[in-house]
Amino acid sequence: MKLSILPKIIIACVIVVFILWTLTPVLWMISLSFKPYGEWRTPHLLPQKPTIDNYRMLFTPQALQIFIAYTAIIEPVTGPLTRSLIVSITATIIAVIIGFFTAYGASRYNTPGPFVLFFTLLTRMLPPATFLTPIMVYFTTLGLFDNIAGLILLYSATTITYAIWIMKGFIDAIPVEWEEAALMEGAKPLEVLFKVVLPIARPGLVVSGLFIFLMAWTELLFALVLTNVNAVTLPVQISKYVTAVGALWGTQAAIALLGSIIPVIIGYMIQRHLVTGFTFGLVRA
Amino acid sequence: MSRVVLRVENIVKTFGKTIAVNDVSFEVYERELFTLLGPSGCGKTTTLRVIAGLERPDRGRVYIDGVDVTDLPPKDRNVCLVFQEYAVFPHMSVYDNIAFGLKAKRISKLDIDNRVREVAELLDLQKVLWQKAGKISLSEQQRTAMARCIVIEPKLLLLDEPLSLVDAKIRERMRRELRKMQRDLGVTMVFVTHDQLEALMLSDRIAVMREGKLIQVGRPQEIYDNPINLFVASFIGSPTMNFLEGVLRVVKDKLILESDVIIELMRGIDTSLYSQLDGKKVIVGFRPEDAFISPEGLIKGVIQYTEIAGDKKIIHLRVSDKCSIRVFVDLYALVEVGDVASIQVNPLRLHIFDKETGNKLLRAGV
Amino acid sequence: MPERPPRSIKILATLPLNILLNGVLIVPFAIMIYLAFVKWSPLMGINWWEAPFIAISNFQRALSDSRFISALSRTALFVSVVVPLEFILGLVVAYILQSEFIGKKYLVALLIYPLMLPPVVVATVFYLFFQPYGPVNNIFLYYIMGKRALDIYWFLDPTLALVTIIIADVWQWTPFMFLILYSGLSAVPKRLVEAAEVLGASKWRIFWTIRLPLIKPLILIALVLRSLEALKVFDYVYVMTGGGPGTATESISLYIYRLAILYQDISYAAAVSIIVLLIIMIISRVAIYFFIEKR
Amino acid sequence: MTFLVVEHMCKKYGDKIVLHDINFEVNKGEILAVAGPPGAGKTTLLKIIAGLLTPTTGRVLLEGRDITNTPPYERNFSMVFEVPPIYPDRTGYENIAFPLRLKKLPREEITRRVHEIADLLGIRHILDRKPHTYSGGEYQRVALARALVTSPQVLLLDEPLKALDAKIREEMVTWLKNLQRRLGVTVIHATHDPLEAMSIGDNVMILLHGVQKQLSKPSELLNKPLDIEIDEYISIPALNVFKVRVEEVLEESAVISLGNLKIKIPTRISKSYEGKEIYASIRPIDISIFKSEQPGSFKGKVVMSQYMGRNQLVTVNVNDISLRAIADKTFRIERDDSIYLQLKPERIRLYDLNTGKIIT
Repeated sequence: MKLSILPKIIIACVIVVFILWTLTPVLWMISLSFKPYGEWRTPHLLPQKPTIDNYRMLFTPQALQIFIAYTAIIEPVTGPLTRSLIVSITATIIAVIIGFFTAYGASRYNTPGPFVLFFTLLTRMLPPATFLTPIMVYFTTLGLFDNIAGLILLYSATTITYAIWIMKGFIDAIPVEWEEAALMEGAKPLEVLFKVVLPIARPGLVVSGLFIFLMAWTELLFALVLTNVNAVTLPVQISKYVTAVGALWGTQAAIALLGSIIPVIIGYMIQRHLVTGFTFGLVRA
Repeated sequence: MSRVVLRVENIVKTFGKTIAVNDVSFEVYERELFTLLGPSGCGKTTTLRVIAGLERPDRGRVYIDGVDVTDLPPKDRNVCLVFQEYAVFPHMSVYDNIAFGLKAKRISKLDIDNRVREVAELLDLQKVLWQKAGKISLSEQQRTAMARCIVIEPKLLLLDEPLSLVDAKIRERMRRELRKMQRDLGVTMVFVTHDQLEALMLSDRIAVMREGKLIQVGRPQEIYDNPINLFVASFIGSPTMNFLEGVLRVVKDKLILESDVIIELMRGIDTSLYSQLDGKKVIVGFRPEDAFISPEGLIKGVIQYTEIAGDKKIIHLRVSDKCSIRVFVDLYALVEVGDVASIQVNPLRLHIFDKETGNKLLRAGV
Repeated sequence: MPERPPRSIKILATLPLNILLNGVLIVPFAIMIYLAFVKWSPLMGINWWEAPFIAISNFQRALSDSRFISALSRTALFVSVVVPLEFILGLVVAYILQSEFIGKKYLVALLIYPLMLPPVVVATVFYLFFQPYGPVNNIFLYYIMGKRALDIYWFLDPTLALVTIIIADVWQWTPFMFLILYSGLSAVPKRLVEAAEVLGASKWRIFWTIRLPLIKPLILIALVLRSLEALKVFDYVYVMTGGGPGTATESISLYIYRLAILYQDISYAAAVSIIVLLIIMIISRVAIYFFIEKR
Repeated sequence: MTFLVVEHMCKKYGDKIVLHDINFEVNKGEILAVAGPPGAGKTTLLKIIAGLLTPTTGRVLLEGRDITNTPPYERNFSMVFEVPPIYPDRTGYENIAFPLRLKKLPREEITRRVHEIADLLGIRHILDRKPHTYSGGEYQRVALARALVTSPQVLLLDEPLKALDAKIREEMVTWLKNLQRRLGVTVIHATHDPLEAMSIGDNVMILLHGVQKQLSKPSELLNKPLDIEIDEYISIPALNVFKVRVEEVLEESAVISLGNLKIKIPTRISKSYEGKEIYASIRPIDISIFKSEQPGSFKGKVVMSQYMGRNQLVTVNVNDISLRAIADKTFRIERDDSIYLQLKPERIRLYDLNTGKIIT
């Protein structure tokens, strides 16, 4: 066996191992979500008698009573699902709009000043837990506790960092000469912003928007703190199922799967820009 | 001529549908500076990359020192390539850049040090030896890239438009230094450029390429004085050769060109030589320096404007609606726009090309 | 562009951001500092702005609170294990995927999907994975250890519980490291690699002397950001082990969550938060200066 | 009254002076070429005239009106940058029509003007194609079309030909000059290539490290560069410069010596220079080469000769001073040949040793 084949084999093995390591957990969860109660503890991978009971149970929680003592999760999953959608979409729109203007100012004139920009980075770098206590007190005082408006405000403020830095990357990529040419051709500064920069930076808006949606959709800690019954979002509902006492394996797998379909789709839509997003535009893929 | 260092045989390379290199063959002799010249996208860089082994040709062979290297990876071909940009490793010092090739060959530390200092001396890089290569000037970067190649004493040094990004003034000095260094070291070089003046100044031989094909190979003087077709004639020489289009007529001992106006080209010609061209659709060409203002000039025209070309002044003459020609005058000559001037063309330097094929029909006096 | 921004642009670029940030984040920040120096809990029946002033006793209590100290040190241990592990794994896979082969694009896409999953979903998956009759015991270990595999209770043994958290984090965030290193390595100008090839350097040597040094700044950014992210660990701990057994896997985030929500000890939670905030700010400031600004 | 005037313009970034005391005038329909190496301040100067930057001191007057602080969108100037503003995702037509759309002109007028300018610039055939399919020359012409379609009062060109192949660049110079003749628009053309500047400009301003060294007609610039820095900058192939001693100053001429060689120069210089060291400069074209001895010629040894098509650049060593001369292309010359150089005395220029100013 020629020596040069050996490294190729090693590489192939490492890749196969890594693929297995990445795929098995989620594949197993998918198969579990289609297994009836009897098969939850059996060792075989694929369900013998596949069923969609687990999913049906999510939408009719009364059926759950026979399994669990604690019934805090009475609500059908459609509630948290729609609330999560509303919160994420609205927060994204607010953050992207404000983020676009701030990014343009930062990119061309570094208007908001280095401290403000560093503060926005800081809000993203520090553990959210350290902000948890005052946010809870402050939002309760304002009457925003257990109210999705509170979550919307909070999420747009905490994710605006992504909007600013990702958009700044896209706007920096636009040569300044293009704006200067428009300025000389009679466009006033605001017209330059909306007629030249906005159309060219539109992909940036889409990418930062989708990225912010991803962040808002997957957030758990603040959602737990700020919601009780009326504003429960999907991640909170998932955590309720999983921490509920009782054998709920199948339904737990089902709701977890439900919660990950949308983010995975969005993730693949902006796959090329994930690096830019996660590193606040410091690293441009 | 001495030993053949590089032989390229019928190289063909395609990228998808476009044929980048179309059946190119040539030889390069030892200690020669051989230039691949042509407009952007004519396949000259692809040919260079095939020689370096960075591109695999679809067909054809590459021989270095008689050895068929077509299937060998770049490092086993004992060649070296200087790129147009990103030529140096920016994060390493100039010293480490130059020593990079030697370290890969496991040569003793002391030996590396001597050879690096010696080449750095030659290319006047001692001052910047310990600076980061990314921080030094563009011309120093190009010299570092060259030093890096020379130090491993390759059989063949390949350069891909190394001077085109350098500023006009420095580029002129670097051309002289490159030629002098090549002569002193006796390194065989294949040089790629789109600048015809650069090719004329640097090369022992030039290969003019266009759309992947090799049009003409020859010494600079030969290519300049005897272009085989319209493309080579117009591409070589600055300012471009004058072209007058029309039908050729031989009247008694005069050679006439019937364009939108009658232009008398030559008198006292040997009719036998030109008779078979009579009535042919042609393009007549002559270089601006091969014509001069003189009272008994045959071609009359009005000066439209003048241009400065380094050592000479160029006057633009409008002969007719379709024909205008450029002629050289002394740098300090006092010529004004609007003057009428008559031009005498040196009969020995009049080129005649076939209008359809563009190929050379005849060069007067040959 | 004109040096000074036109007035309309200046307003648009600063006003909305300030309103949002001040309104939602900076005011609460001030409240937190106030709360840390008073004694208040909702259970006391008075409003938080009427709470009695107790100076720094909250901070003194925190510094002597063993549960707080062990939560902090445990989180630090977690970060110091997880981040290097993810870096090495990410680097190995990034290096391997440098060589071109068909389907590479799809493989990269496949390997990075964990990044997109909500952490609570990943926590659920591994919660189910490490159940006594779950696949880890029932299939993988059963294959190795036979019957005795079923007696391993992952969530009841302090070290094993921490191992499950580490595995979950490594599973989700190794692709983050891989993605950064992979895009960094492939962004190295092709010309530089070709120049090194022509000079006779082997693939391995090119990686060590050209590719890796050129992405050094990138690696530093990735390590700093990943460490800060790992410090936040909450979802895995809250869902998988609930900080258990006992408080063996309680991260600092979970501890603060419990103080504020479970024990409703708001002012003490605020003090603890401020201490954690200061520690991390100092460390991240030093790390950013030392790693990123030095670039 | 002159069309465009710039008075005492200075520009400072922090304490770094980028432009100091720039003064010039441009008549309507003229081309002013601004030549200077990269970093000399050309782009800053153009941007100040365009209104994109405000000068630290000084004024810009258009037909007598002070427009220093008028915003760019009220000046109706146009500028083509080194990075031409062509939106990659829009067709040629869209790119050229963009400024007219900004002015909210009626549809048919936009189409008429775009087609008119496209025909003038010979790019009608590429109007509906996307920019990535354009060649270098076409790219520049679309950028020019966009700048000209608003019929600007002044057209500012910042190194428009820098990115082009040498051959296309040469043709574009002639083409640009032709176009300007037909349109009569006032142009300020910045370039780092002195030959391009002298070919295209009716007047040429030499800008070296932010200082306006000279502003004159190309022919005058060639005959009488004001200091040695300008002389070196504008002459390609490179100028011969050497230190000489002034032996004797006569009525109508002076005698300078270079080592043991003596040359009489027909120029009037002040007596004070007698016996002093000064710089002398001569262009390679003004040195003729002969195989045999000539009156007043020096003996030299050929170091290298570079063939340039229409002539040859020969480097010659004349007792340890290396000189560059131009020989005719038919002149057979080999390395180490001994030849005779004859310098045209009237073409030698003298410069003061420390100020570098020309001595006349």
